[in-house]
Order: sequence, then C-alpha cells, then structure tokens
Amino acid sequence: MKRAFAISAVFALGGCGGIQSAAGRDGMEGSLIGGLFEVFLWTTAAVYLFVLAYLAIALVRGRRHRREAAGLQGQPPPDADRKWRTGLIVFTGATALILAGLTIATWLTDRALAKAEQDSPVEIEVIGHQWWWEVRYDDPIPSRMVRTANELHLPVGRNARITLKSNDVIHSLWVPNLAGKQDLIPGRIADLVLHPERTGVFRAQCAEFCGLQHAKMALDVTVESEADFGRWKAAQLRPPPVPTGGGALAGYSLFQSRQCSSCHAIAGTPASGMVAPDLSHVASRRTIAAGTLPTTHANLAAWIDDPQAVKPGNNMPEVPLTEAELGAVTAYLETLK
Amino acid sequence: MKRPPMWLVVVLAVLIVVIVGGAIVLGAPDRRRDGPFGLRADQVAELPQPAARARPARWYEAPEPDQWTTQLGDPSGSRYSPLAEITAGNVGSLEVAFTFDTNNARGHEAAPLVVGDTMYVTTPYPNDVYALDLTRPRPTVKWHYQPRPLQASQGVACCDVVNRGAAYDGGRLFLNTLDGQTIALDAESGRELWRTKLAEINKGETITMAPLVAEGRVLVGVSGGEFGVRGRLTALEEGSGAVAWRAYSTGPDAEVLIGPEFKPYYAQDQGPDLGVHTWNPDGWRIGGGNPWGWISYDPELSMIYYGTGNPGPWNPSMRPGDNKWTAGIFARDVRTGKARWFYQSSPHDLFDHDDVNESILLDIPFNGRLRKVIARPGRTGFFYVIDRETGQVLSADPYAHVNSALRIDLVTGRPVVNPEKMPKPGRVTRNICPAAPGGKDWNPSAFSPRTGLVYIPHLNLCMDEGEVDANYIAGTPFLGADARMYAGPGGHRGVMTAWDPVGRRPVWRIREDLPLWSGALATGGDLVFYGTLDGWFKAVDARSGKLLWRHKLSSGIIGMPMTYRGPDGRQYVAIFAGVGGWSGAIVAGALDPADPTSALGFVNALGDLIPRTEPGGRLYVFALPG
Amino acid sequence: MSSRCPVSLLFLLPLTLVACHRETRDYESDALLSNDRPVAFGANAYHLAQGQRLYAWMNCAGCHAHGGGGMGPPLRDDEWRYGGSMEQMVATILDGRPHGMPAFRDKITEDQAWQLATFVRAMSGRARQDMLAGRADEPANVEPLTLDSRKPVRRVTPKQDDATEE
Amino acid sequence: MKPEYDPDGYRRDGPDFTGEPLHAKLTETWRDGPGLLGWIRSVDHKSIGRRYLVTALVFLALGGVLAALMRLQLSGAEREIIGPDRYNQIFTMHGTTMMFLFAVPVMDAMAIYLVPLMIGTRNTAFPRLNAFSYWMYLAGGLLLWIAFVLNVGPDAGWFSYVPLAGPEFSPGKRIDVWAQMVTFTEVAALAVAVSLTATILKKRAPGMTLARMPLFVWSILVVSLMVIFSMPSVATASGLLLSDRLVGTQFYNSYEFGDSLLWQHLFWFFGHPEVYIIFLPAAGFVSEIVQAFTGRRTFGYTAIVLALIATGLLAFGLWVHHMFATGLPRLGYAFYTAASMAVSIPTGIQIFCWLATIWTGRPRFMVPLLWVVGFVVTFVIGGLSGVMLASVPIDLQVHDTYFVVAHFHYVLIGGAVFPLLGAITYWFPKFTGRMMSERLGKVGFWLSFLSFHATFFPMHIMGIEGMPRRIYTYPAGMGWETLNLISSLGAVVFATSVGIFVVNMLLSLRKGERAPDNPWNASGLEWATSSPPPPYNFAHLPIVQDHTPMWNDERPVAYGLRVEDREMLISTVIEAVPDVREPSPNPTAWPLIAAAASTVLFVASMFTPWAVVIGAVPVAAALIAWFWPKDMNHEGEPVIE
Repeated sequence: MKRAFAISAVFALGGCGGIQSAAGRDGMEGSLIGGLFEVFLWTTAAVYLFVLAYLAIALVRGRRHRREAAGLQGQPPPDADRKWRTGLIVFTGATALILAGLTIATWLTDRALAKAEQDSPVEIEVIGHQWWWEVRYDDPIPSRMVRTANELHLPVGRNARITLKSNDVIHSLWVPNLAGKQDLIPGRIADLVLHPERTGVFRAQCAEFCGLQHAKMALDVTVESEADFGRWKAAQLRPPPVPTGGGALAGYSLFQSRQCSSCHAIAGTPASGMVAPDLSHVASRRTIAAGTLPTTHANLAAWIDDPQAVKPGNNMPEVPLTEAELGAVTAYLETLK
Repeated sequence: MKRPPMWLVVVLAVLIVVIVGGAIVLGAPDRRRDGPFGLRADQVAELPQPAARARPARWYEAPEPDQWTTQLGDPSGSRYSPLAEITAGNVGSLEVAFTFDTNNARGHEAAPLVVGDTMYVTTPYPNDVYALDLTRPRPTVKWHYQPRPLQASQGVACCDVVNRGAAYDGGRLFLNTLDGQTIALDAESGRELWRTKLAEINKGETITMAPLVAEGRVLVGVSGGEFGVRGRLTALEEGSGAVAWRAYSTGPDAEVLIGPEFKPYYAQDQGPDLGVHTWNPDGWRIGGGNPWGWISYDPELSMIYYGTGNPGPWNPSMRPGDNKWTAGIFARDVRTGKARWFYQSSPHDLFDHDDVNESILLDIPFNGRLRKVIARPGRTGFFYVIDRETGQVLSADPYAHVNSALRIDLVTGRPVVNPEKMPKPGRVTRNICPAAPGGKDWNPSAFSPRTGLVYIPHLNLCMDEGEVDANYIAGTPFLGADARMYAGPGGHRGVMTAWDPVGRRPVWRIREDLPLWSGALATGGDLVFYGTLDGWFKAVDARSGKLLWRHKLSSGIIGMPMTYRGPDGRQYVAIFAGVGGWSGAIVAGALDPADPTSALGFVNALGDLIPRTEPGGRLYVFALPG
Repeated sequence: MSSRCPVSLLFLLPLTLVACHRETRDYESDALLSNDRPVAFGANAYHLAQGQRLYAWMNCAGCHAHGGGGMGPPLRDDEWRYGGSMEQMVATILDGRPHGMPAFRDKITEDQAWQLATFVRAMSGRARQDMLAGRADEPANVEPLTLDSRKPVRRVTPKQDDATEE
Repeated sequence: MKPEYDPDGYRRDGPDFTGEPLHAKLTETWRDGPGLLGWIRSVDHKSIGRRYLVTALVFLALGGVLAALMRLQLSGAEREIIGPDRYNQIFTMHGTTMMFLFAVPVMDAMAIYLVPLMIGTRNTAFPRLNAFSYWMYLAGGLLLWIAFVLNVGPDAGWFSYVPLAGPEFSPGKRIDVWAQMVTFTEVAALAVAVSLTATILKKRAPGMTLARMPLFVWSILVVSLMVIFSMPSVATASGLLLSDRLVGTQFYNSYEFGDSLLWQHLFWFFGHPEVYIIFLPAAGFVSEIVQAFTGRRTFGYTAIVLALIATGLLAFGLWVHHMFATGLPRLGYAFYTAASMAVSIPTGIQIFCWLATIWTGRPRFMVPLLWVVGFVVTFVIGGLSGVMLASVPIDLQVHDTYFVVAHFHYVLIGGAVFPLLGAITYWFPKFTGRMMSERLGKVGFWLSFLSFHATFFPMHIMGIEGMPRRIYTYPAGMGWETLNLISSLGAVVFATSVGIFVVNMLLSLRKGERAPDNPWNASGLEWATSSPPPPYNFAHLPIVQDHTPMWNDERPVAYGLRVEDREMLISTVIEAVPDVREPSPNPTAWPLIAAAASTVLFVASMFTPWAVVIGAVPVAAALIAWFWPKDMNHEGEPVIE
C-alpha cells in the first residue's frame, strides 16, 4: 500500500518531476503514457491490496485452525475444497478480465500515439555515436539544413519526427519528459515522434548500454515557442564571425592548424571534420561533452585540457597545448555563439 | 533405427558431386566466347545509310594530316585522321618503325603530338617533355624539358600519377604538371615561356588533364574529386599565362560565372545560387565537381563544352541535394567564361559517375532537321545526344550494361534511378552497373565521318558498394565508400562498341576480356586503333569490327593512339605502352590483390592482370614496311 | 572450488601479465610514457582497436585501402620503403615522406600515431594473434586478420622510385 | 541355499534380508570410493548435488560482493571510486554470475539432490552425465572468474548485445570469455536437464503415477524440458558471436546482411524462459513447504500442475517484450503484450492455491513458511510491475531504467531466492542430519525481508525519475542522490542478513541439533529415509499409493533389487508400473577427464579455430573410454513379480 502511494506521490508531482523524468507530462506521448501508467498503477495497487488481505486472513484463519485442532494431517471436509474450487475459478476469471482490460487500455493508448503521428512535423535526424549525439534538422532546401550536436530544439505544440540512425553500436534515445525511448540500431532506420506540449528545458539520455561512456551520453532538449525556435534555427544557419583580433584570433588559427580541425567542423571556416560534434555554435549550447558539463569558461578549458579526465575513454585525445594556447582556443570557442 | 544401405550413400554422394561440379563449371564466366586474345566482333546492326549518318559540324575540316596538335586531334574532339595510306588491305603488314623509352614506370595516358617534323612526347609525373626530331630514321631527342613538380604531389593523385598530354598552338607547347602548374614552352627550343600555379597540393589539388587552347585562351581544370577539392576551370592568356577568367563548379553564381545569359534547358537547373542551395551548408566548399576531362570547342558558336566531375564525398548521404554543378556538362562562352547552359547527368551523384567524358561536336538529322549536337558516351553508361545550342537532351540510350538507372526522362532530363540500387546506410548495395569508373571512363572515343559511327572503347564492370563515414581533412582522401568491382554480365570486362548516334544503336561490338582504358583512333583508311591493358595494340575494320592486326607491346596500353604523316610522307601510327592509371594501378603501383578494395575497388576486377603485363613506359611508332 | 582457484591462478601466472597487458583500456595513454612503447602500444588490444578506428577517421583507407594500397603503397605485405618498425611507422605518419605521404603531426596526437602504427603493424600480420579482431562492422572485403598470414612481397620495379629522385 | 539368494545366485533384498546386514551390503555397493580419488570419481547424486549447491552459493557470494561494489559507486552522484571500465566489467560479471552461475545451477543442485529421494529411487538416470555436468559448470565458472581477476572480465553486459560485443567494439578476449562461459554452462544445464527428465519419467517408485508426483518434481520436469528447448538458442547465439569475433563471419554485420537484432531474438528466446527456469523450481519449493507446514495436501494440485505447464509453454511466447524499443512492427507488439500479461494468470492461480492451503490448513509459522510469506508479499509486487512492463507504452518509458532493475530483482530475489533460502532451511536436516537454528533463521528472515525492500523499492522511483541502467555514475541535481543512498544503505544490511543466513548454516552444520528422519513431519518420500540418507537412499524401494505417502500409517515397500551390483528399478512413464531392473554405473573418473578435455577445447578455441579440430580428438577419446562397455556384468532384466 505505502508503495502504491510512494509511486503515485511521484506522479502527483506531474511536470515538476525533474528535467529527466518519466513522471513529467511535458509531451503528448508523455501524458498519454502517464495516464496509462496511472491506470496500471491503481489497478495493480488494488490487486496487490487484495492479495495482502487474502494473505492476512489466510494466516489468521490458519492460526485459528491450528489452535482448534492440534491434530495431525488429514484433509478438511471435501465440501470446503469444492467451495475453494469455485473460488479459484472466479479468481482466475477475474484476473483474466483485469488483464484483458489492461491489454485493451494499452492497445488504445498505442493507437492514440500512432494517431498523434500525423500532421506536418519538424523533420529531425539524430545519429548516435560513441558517445555523443549528432543532430540534423532537415529542410527541403539542403543548404538550410541545420547541423548541431548534443542538443535538440523543438517548437512547442508541433510534432517532431525524429529519424534515428547509429553508425557504431546500438544507442537508445530517451526524452522521458516527452515520450518513451526508441533504439538507434546500425543498419536500421527507426523513427520517433515527439509532441511537446510545454515549453521548458529537459534532459535526454542514452538508454541502451553503448560502452565505456554510456553514462555520459546525454542530450539537452529545449522546447520553445515557434518564434524562438525560428530564431534559434536562423542563428544556427548564420556562420559564426571569424574573430578579428585578440586571443580569439590566435585560438582560431590554432583550431585550424592543430588537431582540432581533423575531427571538428566550424561553419564558414576550413575546419570541416565530420567525426566529432560540429562546433559552429558550441558556445550557445547549455552543456559540452554530451551533457556532461555546463558550458562555462572553466569547464571548456578543463575539457580541452584533459578530456580523458572528464570523460574517461571517450574518443577526444588530449591535444598538447601550452597554457597560452589553451586559453586562446577556449576564448575562440566561447565566441561561437 | 536402421542405417541406410551403403550403396545408397555412395549413389547420393556421386549425384551431389556431379550436380555441384556441373553447376560450378556452367556457372563460371564463359571466356571461350571471347575467342583468341579475347576478341570477337558481333555485327548487331547494319551501317547507317549515308543520308541517315551523323556528320561532323558544318565548320569542321579535318586536321592537316601531317600533324596532330591536340590530344583529341581537333577542337570537335573526333580523334579522326583522314590519312588513308594504311588500310584494311595492308594493315596486316604494319610493323614497328621506332620506339622511345620514357624511363617512367607509371601509367602513360597521353598521346604524343606531332608538329612539322618534331614529335613532342610527354610523360606521367615527373611530367618530362621530350622533343624528337622525326627527320632522322632513328629519331633523336632535340630537347628534354623537366618541370620538376613537387614530389609530394604523387600522394594526392587519386588514380596513378598520370598526365593526359600537352597541347600545341602557335609555336608554343602547353602542358600541366601534377603539382598543379600550367607551363608554356617554346616549341622550337623547349625554353620555358611562363608557368602559372593553379592548384594547391596541400588541399589535394592536382592537374592531370590536357589543356585546350581556344581563341587565345589556355583552358585548364583541376583534379581532386576524391579529396574534396572545389572544382574549377581556369582560362589563361595564351601569351602571358595570366588568368583570364575562372569558373568554379560549385558555390554562388558569381563564382560559377552564371549570369543573365545562362539559359539551362531544364527547370531543375534554373534558379539563383543553386551551387549553394543544392548542398548541405558549406558542403559546396569541399564539393568536388572537378573538370579533369575533355574540353571541346565550337569556333562557330565560340563556345566550349566540358564536363564536371563527381561531387565529394562519394558517400551521397553526406551531401543531400542535387549538388550542382557537379557531374554535369557546362557550355561556356570561351571569351568571358560565362555559362550558357548546363545539363546534369547525375544529380546527387550516387556512384562516382563524373561527367568528364569527351563531347564530340556533330550535326545530326533529328526529326527531319539537322541539329547541332554534342555526342557523349557518359560515365552513366548512357550515350547522350545534346543540342549544343540549348542543352536539350535529344536522346540518351544505354551503350553499356546499366541497372543503376532505369532510363533518362527526356522531359525533366533526370535519370530515373533504380530504387534497388539506392545506397542504404549500413548496408552494402550489390551489383551496381556500371561501377564507379562508369560505362566508360576518361579514355576518349573516336568518330569517323566516313561511317558516321562513334567508336567507344569502354567497360563492362559492376560493383558492390557500401557507404561508410567520410571525414574531411585537407589534403587527404574524402570518399566514404567501400567498393569492390567485378566483371559485368558475360564475364568480359571491356567492350569496343561502334555506336550509331542517329540510329541510337550499336552497329558492332567487340567483347574484350580486360577493361578498355585506352583511347580510340579512327582513320581515313576505315581503321579503328585501340589498345588493351595487357599490351595488345589492335587495328579493326571500322565497318565490321573485324580484327585486322594486333601487336603485343612491352607494357599494358592506356594511352591514346594517334597518327601522322611523317616528313618522309609515310603514315605513322603512334601509341604509348605503359600500364597504370586507375585500372592499371595494380601493376604500376604493385598493389596487393589480396585486398579487393585497393585502388578504390578496381583491383578486385583486375587481379589477373599482374602476370599478364609489366610496368614500364615506351612509345611505339608503327608504319608500313617501306 | 575455493581450494582450486588459487592453484589455477598460479598456473596462469605467466599468462596473467600477458592478458592484463593485452586487455587494459589505457585511455589516459600512459603507454606514451612507457619506455618500451612498441610493446606498450603494440601488444594492447585497446590501442589496436583505437588504431583501427583512426585508420578510418584519418582517411588512411582512402590511399592505402584495407592494406592493399591505391594512391599509397600496400601495407599488408612486408615491404617497407621507409622501415617497418613501430618507431619508423610513427615517424612516417607524423612527419610524412617525400613521395606523397602527408605529415599528420598536427592532425593527430602522438599517442594516436602510435595507435595507428599498432593497427598498421597488425595489418602486415605482425601483431599477436590474441589481440586481433575477426572483422569490423563494415563491408566485408578483406579476409579476417585473424586468419591472415603475411603476403609474399611483389617487388616494385626499381625504376618507379628513382624516376623521381632529384 | 540361503533365502536371500535367487535361483540365479544373486543376492537381492527381501523381507528376510533386511536391516543391518542389508544396510552393510548396500552401503558397500553404493558408497563412493575412499579419499580424494573417491571424491573425484563419485557419481552419487547426493555428492554431486552437494557440490553443485556449495559452488552455486559461493558464486552467489561473489556476485553479491560485486553488487555491493556497484551500490558503493552509485551511493552518491559523481563518485569516482570505480572507473567506467571496471564498473562495466563489474555489472556484467554480476549479471552473468547470478544468472548463469548461481540461479540456474542452484536449482539444478536442489533437483539433483532431491528428485531421486522424492521419487524413491537410488540415483539419477545418468549419474556419470551429472558428474560431467558439474565439472563443466565448475570449469565455466572458473574460466569467467579467473578471466575477471586477470582483467579479462566481459564488459558488454550479461546480454552482450552486438555490435557492442562484436569484434570491432569489444577488443581483446573479454567477450570471447563470456561467450565461451555460456557454452560451458549450457552444456552443463542441458546435461542435467536430460538426466533429470529421464530420471523423473522412468525411475519413479512403484505406484507413483504422474498424478501423484510431488509438485516440486513436477516443476523440475517442466523446467528440464524448458531448458532442453531454450538453451540451444543462446548456445547458437554465442557460437555465432564467437565465429564473428574469431574468424570474421558476418552473422551480426548489417553491412553484409547480417543483423544485430538476430542476436537479440536468439538471446531473449532463451533469456525469457530463463526467468521461469529459475522461478518454477522456486514455486515447487513453495508448494512443498506450504504442504509440509500446513499439514494438509496443497490445495488444487491439478490446477498447480496445469499452471506449471502453462507457464512453461507461455514462457516461449513473450521474448519480444524485451525488444519493444527496437522498432519492430506495432501489430506484433500487441500479441506479445497479451502473452506477457497472460503468463501472470497461471502464477496467480498458484498463489491463490498456496494461500487457500494456508487458509484451510494448520500453518506452523516456522522459518521456511516465513520465507514463503515473504515470498508472496515481495514476488507479487514484482509480478505486478511485470504486468506494467508488458504494456508497450509504459515499457518504452521505463525499459532499461532502474524500474526494470527493481522489477527483476523483486521477481528473482523475491520469487526465487526467498523460497530457495526457505527450501534450504527446510531440507537442511535431510542434507546434513542437523536442524538449522530457528532463532537465527527468524532474525535473518526479517532482516533480509526489510532490507531487501529498502534496497530495491526506491529503484522503482529512480527508474520513473529517469535513471537509466548500467551507468557507472550520474550527475548531481537529477534528484537521484537520496534514493540511491537509501538503496546503497539497504544493500549493506541485505548483505549482512544473507551473511547471517550463511553463518546460521555453518553453525548448524557444526552443532545444530540432530535431525530425525522426518523432523517436520512432512509428507514426501525424501523423509522416508534417514537424515542424511545412506548412499543407496532406500533399503527397500517404497511403494506409493497417494500424494502424501509419509502421512499414511502403513508404508509398503518393494523387494528384489540386487544388493551386490548397483541396480535400479525402471518403471513405466505414466503409471510407474515396475518394468525393468537396470544396472547403474559405478564410480568413474571419465566424466572429469571428458570435462577437462572439453575445457581445453573450449578455452583454446577462443584463440584459434583449429582448436575445434585438434581438441576434438581428446574429447572423443575420453567419451569412448567413458562409454566403453565394462564392469556391466549383467544386462537389464524384467522385474520378477
């Protein structure tokens, strides 16, 4: 009983269930599933109560029998068993009915989810890498395609169809506040439709074990108004300005001439590496290293200085940079708004 | 339970052996049909009637027969010589007049030039030039020029360190070096007049093409479609080497030299800045489209026609969109460089089907009217006939085995791609025909006004290809595909096709065991010359394809045959031996056949070439005994 | 069983060192500090795997294919124009070579170069069998390294190299 | 001639050859040889069962230590006690050890020991096979753990999903060790399953018809058949994985038209029945304990038997509910949802019957029954959260989160370990001849019951609050810290309580009070013989007339088995009519040698495929020697009525 309450307590919190919580009802799928969950929760809680009660009475009755007849083995009068036999049949029937009910509820919810997946969606492509997320916003005009990493921006109240791919191992994209998870399987293409209903900032995380840094493969999800979304997209399409002087300029040339550009790309510059996150607007993202650290000067510096200390086993090497160089590169990255 | 009787077991075993064995024997590619030396002609149609023949452009007059000044023989790109001393009747007695060693073991894709009594021989990297005095019975070196290109350029040459020869105009010899310089020499003395740097090898840029000189412009394109090089064609002042204009193959209209006079025929090519909008952001900066092939020149319209190469990277899913202006053909005003029209044979190219093949300028009867056209045997395996004034595709018919596209939609101009052959991420696509080198690669065809046929030395290759992730690092390959080629249907890898561009059908075909990587030459003696990778230099009857003569050279042939009348008035035929190039790299580069993906997958189709020929460059010149 | 376990451990003592070394996930790349790098990298399965990844990421395959070569020379045989030792391979990778091998010094880090060398060494059949992988998740074109033995060399005709000497 | 001699001159037991002399003779015939050699050569189901049990419990302890380490690392946010590499090995080892080296083998162990006693026979049908199976199991376990000590511990999870576990993303030998360990345990489990099936179907005492078999025996029969059908699937999967990793086959490479989902299908087609393979014997324990401690026949015998069989069948129809997130066709999901829900009906029926038995019986609240009560209270939660997981939309939310972790620990610990501990307490006197301490037992029970819920209940909420499985650390501020801390503290107590149970066992082993033949006044045949039983189990084979032979006043026995050779009675499958007398093998070392040879083959084949060819020779040799017809001084012969 107290358990049932504990869970429902969590659910009572509703949306305030944290930025990464299945209890959040911030998307249509989320709330549909949440609703279904409550149905299940209360049904099962009732069943559980019944069982406990049954057990309790059984124990009491049994104890009484024992006190009555301290005798030995032997069956109780047969009619008693007949009574119980009917009881068993009723019980089985009841269980079957309840389960059938739950199955139907499930099926209906599934239908509702399926139905929600029409109308003109935002087309997004998410590609799982060890251990970060590549994100592409498709557009009928390819040059207006937005390429970013480890962040999702979604317009509120509009469907987003996310095409899921992986190019190494199996990952799973899970935005608990919005919807259930969907696997990214190499050689297969799956899709996941989100329908955010509340603006806010949420966190998604890889939900299928994908190796050393499975724990630090997260994704920021920002649900915002259509207008903000438009602004964000426009900003993403604008190549960042090439610094004109100071440490940033030094950082820029370091970025182009050193290891950085072998893996990372920055729009509008020669750096076009494609095996690591696109850094064109890295400073505009809430976190770095796939949701591992908040984007701050200190964290950026720490990350560039020794990625293996922050996220052991990830594929970013420790690039030998002097103190000054490190500062310059950090300064440059911070200009990439 | 009871064991089956012994005899039954034996009988079954025998049956199995017979069936399986039989299957293997029958299933094996049938080489016998190719006859001795892999040669046999199939007459599949009659010669076209004179009325219904393709004919050269109105302004065309055959090149002065005693010289050969451009790689394609003349501006219209026909590789035809009216010389008729050597004929079907006497070719059988053709013999080596003299040879010349280039001391270079890489692929010799060029043809020598002859002007007056001098022959100009160019070699692959290091791109030396020899001037030979033809007045002597054993020609001697008049002068030897060494441009000394950067060694490192070898590392960024996609498909062997080849060079497709020099061009001659007005006492000057023009050549390109692998490290991206165009050099003008004084033809008499070999003195260097000027050199202009057009490519940056640290970005993967090289130059392998032969320049073309037209209206005082030296036209040069860069190579590097496998390195994410942004393709461009540059016109240099013939006299000074100064850049007259430069037209990029991708990017904003201003840089592609697209202006108001640009009138593409098809809607898909109309609109502002398509060179940017048909790419993912910044994709066009590293998008390839290198014009490394042939340029034809129409003095009447004063237009040039050239094809642009494949978009980069090979992996198409990394570059959504049509990827203008790659894998298509440009018509430009030779004086201003302004684009007139463009036709894209492979929008969003899937299989490295560059469109750099030669354009032969012809006039052909079409719907009762004589149309000015260019005829192009394309990489896609289709033979395109395109109106050279408007860019309209009049016809496009497969001349090689094609299953990658179902047909060309003449209304939209787009190929109808076969959905089965669309690359899928994380899955190998099997049996794509034609393979990456296409139905035919760079090696040019010949056109004979006497038969109205185009003689296409081409390929019969298919491939399995899988997409992998590409990464762009300046100066390193930018591919993202894992391919493996093999012989197409029939088991033969090369074909010599005589194609009737009017009747839109082959007239005869020769199945060649090995891929054909050498150019073709048609002569007034109704002969067609070409060579094979294992070193057979062949002459066949232009009308029937009947093999008339063959000669085994010291190395495989990927060069272009040419013919000239020597100072002594006799007709000579010259060809380079020197296996290499993309196809011959397995020998020239000593590649390892154990890895089928070597040389971008070509090695898988040519494992058997190793014992059949040797590397080594030598020029052979043949003549009738006399 | 508790009585048997230490016994078997004793048996495996020599094996222990081997196994431990082969299996460490040395992502801090302390191997770089080791004074015997050819072993520290060359006998570690993790570095080998990283090398295989980098071989694709740094476009080595574009020129050398899966070891059969193309624009660059084959790597599967045992002919080494510039020396086949780990140190020499690392030097080749970092500083490049005159005939076209580009320098990767500022494109990758030193330990990545060692990881690459480890993989290239494995390609030419010189790595310990027990650290090789049967295949990668990619189009299956080359026979598995685990079954592969070193190819006999096909000598390049001597000309081709000195043709370019200045 | 003496009466106990036959005309054919063999000595047989009989009314006038009984008691001490018979005991002496039979002991001489059936006992293991002396010393270490005797220990090695033993084919007695009791010795093998004991070894199995002890080994399994040792692995339980090891697995528990790993669990403690994980809770330590997760007790707070951003802890850096264990790095990702080691942590991944640890949780993989924990799952693998618990599933492959503890849960299944421990049930085998109980079955191997108890089944022959419960059906009134002298040994299992294939004693040498049993011995072989133990050695294989031991080798597999050692392989895994030695590897772990050598830092070659598998690190791709106990489910080893490809391509993560494939050749490219799991360098080195770690996964090969895992896959080969699977092979070992599969061989072992299959061997036991075959042997038990045959034993149950052909060795039952006269009169023990199928309809009179104890419920535990029924559950073992069902489980053995499930093992025979499910294990080959995972053996195949791991075989394919090995060949992908070692010789570069393409079974799981999508590029070459292999498929990583093939692995998941094969694995879960075994993996899901596995859960019931672990749970059903536990249900058997519960039935036996309930019957013994309520002093009445378990209510609804037929219903329970049918429930067992139904579970066994349904278990094969719902593996896909582990794969709801892979994007398979929605319609298919509906079916698996229904099936997954349906499987809880038979379980519900059993629970109903047990409670009805308690209700109508006269329960004695001793430790075993306490465990049963704890089992009901705990397991039902697991069952109900299972029902939630069966629903696709809900599963998509909580799949691969701590909610699932909570769920299967409720099912496996609540549903299997609790009954197991009860069963051990219950049969301890039979195993050892001494009773376990009731007081310590009660303390242990309450402590583990409460600490278990403290440990695992919060995980439900963590899961709903979005905490994924298999993460070695989590950022602060996600609202997970408190719950994890509670869970970790609970884990400490839980470990202690299990420790108390072990201490109880060891103490009782030394100086527990001596146990009579039938200390609980239970009804099963295993209580008809002394505690611990003599090597030959029964001096005269008992004859069975109803479900509860020990509760009848007169206990008829059958005579006529030889006493100087190992001889066993074979009875008919359904009615258990005495059919044939068959010789039973003597102690031999060949099973051990065969197991050693197989071990060499398996281990070597992780390094070179040739090992399969070369290694096959010694294996074949060992097997030939094993089956060489020897010391069979007589054929089976019909029973003389």
